[in-house]
Amino acid sequence: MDFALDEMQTMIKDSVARWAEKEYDFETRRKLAVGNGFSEEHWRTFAEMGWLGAGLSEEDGGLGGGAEESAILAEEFGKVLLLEPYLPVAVLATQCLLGTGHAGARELVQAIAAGETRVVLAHEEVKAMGVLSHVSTSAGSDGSINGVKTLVIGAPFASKLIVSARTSGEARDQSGIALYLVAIDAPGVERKDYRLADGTRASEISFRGAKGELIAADGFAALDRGYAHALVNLAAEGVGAMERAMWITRDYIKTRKQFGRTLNEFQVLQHRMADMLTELEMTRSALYRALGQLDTDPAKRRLNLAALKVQLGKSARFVGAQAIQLHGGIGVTEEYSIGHYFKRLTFIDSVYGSGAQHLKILAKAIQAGN
Amino acid sequence: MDFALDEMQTMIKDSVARWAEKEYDFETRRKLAVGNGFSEEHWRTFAEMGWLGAGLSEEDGGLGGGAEESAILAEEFGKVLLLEPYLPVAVLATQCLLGTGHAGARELVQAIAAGETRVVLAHEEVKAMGVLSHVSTSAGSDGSINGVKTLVIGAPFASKLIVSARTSGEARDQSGIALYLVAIDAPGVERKDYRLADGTRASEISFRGAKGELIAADGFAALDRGYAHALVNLAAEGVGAMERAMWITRDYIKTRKQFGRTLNEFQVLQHRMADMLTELEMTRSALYRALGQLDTDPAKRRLNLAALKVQLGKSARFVGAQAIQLHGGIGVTEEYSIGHYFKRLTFIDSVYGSGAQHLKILAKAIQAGN
Amino acid sequence: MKLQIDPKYDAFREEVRAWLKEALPADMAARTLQCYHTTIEDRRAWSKILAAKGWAGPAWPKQYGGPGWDEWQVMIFEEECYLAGTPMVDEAGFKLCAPVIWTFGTDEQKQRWLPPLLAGDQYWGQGFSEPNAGSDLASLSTRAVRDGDEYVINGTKIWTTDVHYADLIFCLVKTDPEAKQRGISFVIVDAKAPGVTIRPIIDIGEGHSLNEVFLDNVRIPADWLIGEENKGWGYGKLLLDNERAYSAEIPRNKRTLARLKKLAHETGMIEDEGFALRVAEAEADLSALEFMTLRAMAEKAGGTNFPVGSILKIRGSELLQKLGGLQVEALGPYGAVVYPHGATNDMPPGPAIGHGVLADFMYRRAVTIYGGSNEIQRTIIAKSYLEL
Amino acid sequence: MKLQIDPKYDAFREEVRAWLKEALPADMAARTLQCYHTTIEDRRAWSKILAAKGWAGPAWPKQYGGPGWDEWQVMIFEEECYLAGTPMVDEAGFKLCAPVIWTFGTDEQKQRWLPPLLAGDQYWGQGFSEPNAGSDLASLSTRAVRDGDEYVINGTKIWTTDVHYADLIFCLVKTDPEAKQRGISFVIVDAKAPGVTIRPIIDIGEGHSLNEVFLDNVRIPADWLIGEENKGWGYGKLLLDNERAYSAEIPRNKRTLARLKKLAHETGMIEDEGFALRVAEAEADLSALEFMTLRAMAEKAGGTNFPVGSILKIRGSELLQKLGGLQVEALGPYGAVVYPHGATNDMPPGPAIGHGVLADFMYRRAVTIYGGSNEIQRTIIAKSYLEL
Repeated sequence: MDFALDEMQTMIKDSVARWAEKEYDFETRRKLAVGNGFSEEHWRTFAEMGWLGAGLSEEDGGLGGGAEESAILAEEFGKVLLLEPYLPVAVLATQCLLGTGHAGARELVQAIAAGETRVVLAHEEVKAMGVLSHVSTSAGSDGSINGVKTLVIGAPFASKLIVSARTSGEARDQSGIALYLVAIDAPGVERKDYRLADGTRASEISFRGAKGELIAADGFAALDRGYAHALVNLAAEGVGAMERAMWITRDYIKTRKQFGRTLNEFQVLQHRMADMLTELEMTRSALYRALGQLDTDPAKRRLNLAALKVQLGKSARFVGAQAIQLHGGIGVTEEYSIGHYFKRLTFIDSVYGSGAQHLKILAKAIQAGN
Repeated sequence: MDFALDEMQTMIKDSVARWAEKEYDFETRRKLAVGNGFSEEHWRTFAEMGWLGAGLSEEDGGLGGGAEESAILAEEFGKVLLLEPYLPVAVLATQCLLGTGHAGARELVQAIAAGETRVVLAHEEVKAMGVLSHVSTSAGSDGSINGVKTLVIGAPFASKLIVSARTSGEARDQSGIALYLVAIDAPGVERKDYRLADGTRASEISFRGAKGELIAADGFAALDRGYAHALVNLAAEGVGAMERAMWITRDYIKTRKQFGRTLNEFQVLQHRMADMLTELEMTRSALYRALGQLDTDPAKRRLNLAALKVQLGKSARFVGAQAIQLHGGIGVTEEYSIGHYFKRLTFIDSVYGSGAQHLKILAKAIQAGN
Repeated sequence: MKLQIDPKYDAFREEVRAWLKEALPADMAARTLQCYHTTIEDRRAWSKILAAKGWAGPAWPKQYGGPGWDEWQVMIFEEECYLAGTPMVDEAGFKLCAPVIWTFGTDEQKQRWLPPLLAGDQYWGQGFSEPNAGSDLASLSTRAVRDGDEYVINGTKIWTTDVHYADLIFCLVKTDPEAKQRGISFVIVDAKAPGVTIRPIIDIGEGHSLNEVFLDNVRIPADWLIGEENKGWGYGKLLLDNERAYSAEIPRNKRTLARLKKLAHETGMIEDEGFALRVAEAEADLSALEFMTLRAMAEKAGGTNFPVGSILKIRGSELLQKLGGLQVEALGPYGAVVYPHGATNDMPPGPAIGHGVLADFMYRRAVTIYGGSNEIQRTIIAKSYLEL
Repeated sequence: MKLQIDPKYDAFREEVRAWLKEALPADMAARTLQCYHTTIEDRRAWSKILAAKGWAGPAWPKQYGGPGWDEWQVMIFEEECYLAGTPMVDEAGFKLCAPVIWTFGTDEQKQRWLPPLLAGDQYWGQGFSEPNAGSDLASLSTRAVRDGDEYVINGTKIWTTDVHYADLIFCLVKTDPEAKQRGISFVIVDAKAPGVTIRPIIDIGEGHSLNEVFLDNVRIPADWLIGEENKGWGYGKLLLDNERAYSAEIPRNKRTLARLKKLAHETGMIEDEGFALRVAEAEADLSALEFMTLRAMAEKAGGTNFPVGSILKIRGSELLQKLGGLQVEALGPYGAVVYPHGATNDMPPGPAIGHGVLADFMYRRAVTIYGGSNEIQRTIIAKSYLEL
């Protein structure tokens, strides 16, 4: 085993870090967050630098990397709380598309990697409760889609949607889920955009007889692949955000005085920070584990990812909350950075199936004898 | 409201404390614990002092007190980790007997209070998992009992058993549970005695066609009453044990040196002890609440008691574990007192339905709209 | 021992509840129960309703216009108000400043300030914390210097809740910079006076209740100092001690738990056993805390060093944060959605009852920090009672 | 990056597993899996079996009789041993003392001690801790004074595991009482020498593995001091650093989790969803910790100040305690029953697989204390890496 970055990985990491330092300081980001939450210029840079294809083979229009390269990128993005939908577009939708094996998918992936188009996956439904196979949106035999998708992150900036819709079976069956490519402005597609706590944008989207192009008749495996990649990248983002939040907090308590001493002299706060580092490193370990086994069989992968999400959620909540606590009052203000890390970290626990929901997946497996 | 002890209560508390200090120091108790776990002499004292009837009206052979007086006594007993089965005999069995309303019950209760006989309740079964109404032991129409009861605390020192046995219905129905009085040496009663971690003694008892005297045809309410009183007294014991463990630990860390300082100078240990006190007082509060509402309707009482047991279990485990941790190595030795507090406190979480099982009772009520 | 609340209070609770049902406008209650920060309009309107009923100062002595309730009645009143969804009133003025005025103020001061406060005509803000003091109030640096019939005040106050609505601000200031705690005085400042600048602090819930207040050569009449010069620390402390039984914010916790349950039933999350177990744990916590509050009320006069205020503060604030997190979780995919403060239409999708949940969850990160952080409370417990 | 263990190790794992299946007596495995302290008989018998196979010193260099495995093989071997239920071997001798001897000892010392250790003919005990030192090893007070060709040793060692079975004890002693850490030397003591008194310490699980050792004018030959005088602290530390990747006790945690699951299925407790969720949480913890151990192994040569040993120690020990508690809980009404050590018949009722659970649960309260308490580990993390 080898946990050191190779040359290409180091290059990716350094280039993102350099860009972020120059273009994505806290104030710039904050303006963007209360603005429209997206910069076309940033996205162009992502495309030009090859970052949108960091996790793709060269024939798919990428840099020839894989999940590890993408995760390295995501970790750096996590450090600056990136607002643009790298993860929804360049990971979730992209990997889902590749998972369909559809003839036109590769072309679309190449276009995404080149920054020419943005596609997001419209799959989440209100009643899903973390069950990936939950689809009550239906598709008729004529391919017309009816139903409501929620929390479609990045949709306000997308031109196309991948929509999961049921062609047969019960709401939580794994079979009978078809995937369609639907233009964002197609007739019968109604979008309600909103802002999320971490400054990113999402939409609730109603489909009323909307028509799309069928790209997978039985799409669960593709969804599963998309979410598997999304989860490891989310964890990488989380690791980046936790690490930065930890160091910001460390630096703060080394200067802030109370009762005539700097806060770092208080043993309780020293230990609290030791626990923050510990939580961060537990997640990093779980992340490496899941990354290394991303190509194992789906059942095993699901358990690995569940364990990762459980750890990620727990760590993110703890690190986020303690980062604020150790800052005191200033941590609760919108104008200071640390609260924004808290927001992102809280959201990280809840998205793509919460930590609690993933814990249930593990528990059920144990009950079944795993 | 008034949380101060009245004259009689103060008298009970002081007299038990005086007795314990004189007769129940740690070494004496330790010898008793590895001996037979019971002293007839102590029991005689309990009877003479009226303690076995502390929670009983005068007509029931008691001191004219109630649940509060019994709890005050239990708290003091908890401080010295009493081995003798005060709680199983003078509370659980006694209150269950009173709950039957059976003609002979009062007489028996008087005999118990006078120290003339000891009765324990044989109700727990392996598959009960904290469900009070679980009874798979059966009673035939001729009153012959078949089944196995487990963890019958105090049975090795009892002359009579109250046995719950099902006359109709399914294993967890509340109706169809009859109560019988069975002599400990009756034919068909086979006892296997053992020692528990806290030095107390219990038995697993098999009934093979044993015959008993029917004292309640529908005995669930009596069981419920017995366990309600047992739980508050258990909590009182726990409060006593936690309080003593806390002060022992406090005194220890004020003298023990490490790295040139006494342990109490370390902020982390100061805060740990603050948390120990907090947990203790949370349980004391929950105890007072449950005590004050012991005579409310059974459904409401059950929720109060469930909340109490949840808090008690959590507190007991935390205080016990931290008391050892703050002692370091010596805390893990049999010859030092603190480990024995840990044992008792661990057992307190598990007995009469564990904290986790009681939490489930609360959760189900919330799901049902409470 | 008497471990039950006297049943005579049941009738009082019924009376309060019935009155609230009638007097509290439904739209006002709905807004409060969404749990955004209370708007000034709701606050003003509700204050007037309370004043008209004579219940504006529930804990005030009768002679100053209070209803003459005992502390159990005050507690019941507050609990019912919270559950019904009454807007927050001017807590700083009613609970903190007024008692200082009636206990230590002159008759003239009482006359000047108590009636308009009670009538809902004047609003108060509190200025204790400072940017470099945090939980360490003894190191205040705002100065008040006597100059003839006036004091001249210079300094900065921070975390001053709702001071942007305030007519008057009561502050702790240094009058003797050499002494530490003993050099502090309790003064009233006109919020509109020259030299007072208020800078809003937007919290991470995107709400505005906190402010920074800059005092630049602000002049107050000398008799706007309450009680004796240099004794303000003791006044503040005494009153905070009186309040210690309420540190767990039981009424707010109860309301939050009630809404959590409602929400979780509405979204179906309550059917998740793991989730229900965590709600149950919070409920068990609350029930113990509630009784600890009753113990603290009953033992108030006892004068022990038992640190019940610190325990209540720690556990009450932690519980509030836990309940907030559970609410966010109960919202499922709507948990991270930003519902703008004060907006009434064109809201993002999601159950209306949950619109203020996220903002509140964010804002309440402060509860384990303010009023002496939970770390400081633990030190108090360890030092004062455990003598460590 | 290469985030998978090389598949070539799969074959090795199979080989080990197949051998264990054949070589490990079933009754011995059953006793171990009950998780009482290992008996000396099982320990001796198993040591001989290992020695005959040439696998007694898995991590030993080939030149000293080791099998020549790399560290991944060592880890796999240990994991399989734990899962199969092999008795504990002489860990102090094999893992701690032997490396000091082969790294710093003379050829004569190596000849004297390594072969009999490897052959299972001599047992070792470890004497680091002292009654007044606890986690603060720098303040040792056991003295060794040179007297001609000998050292004379006086002092008390405590928490010396299994020293009542030992032929030899290796100790850290003060040779220069003025210097602090630098005045410490690493010496070997004959456990049967005059002046050595061993007092058993019974742990709260009622087991006997710990002892107190009194050294009263005990004489050792001068060449029973390993390496240089006054350098023993560095030797000890170096070896503990080498071991840091294993601080989470993954093999033991894995075995414990496996038994927990088996037990919970046997008693039916696993059907309780709340219980299953807690087991799942422990499993998630373990899987992260396992990978952190792999990171630590791979990064061993890196020489950073990243405190992975402390993190692994903290979380591994907490996990072991958590799993112990869950096992007790899984036993239901049998969780508090005392099953005497070493008894074989007339046991109290309850599943046989759970007989050692309570004793182990009790004894393992020590894991968050020994080897530098978890509090000390947190301070190390804070100071060394976070520079607080």
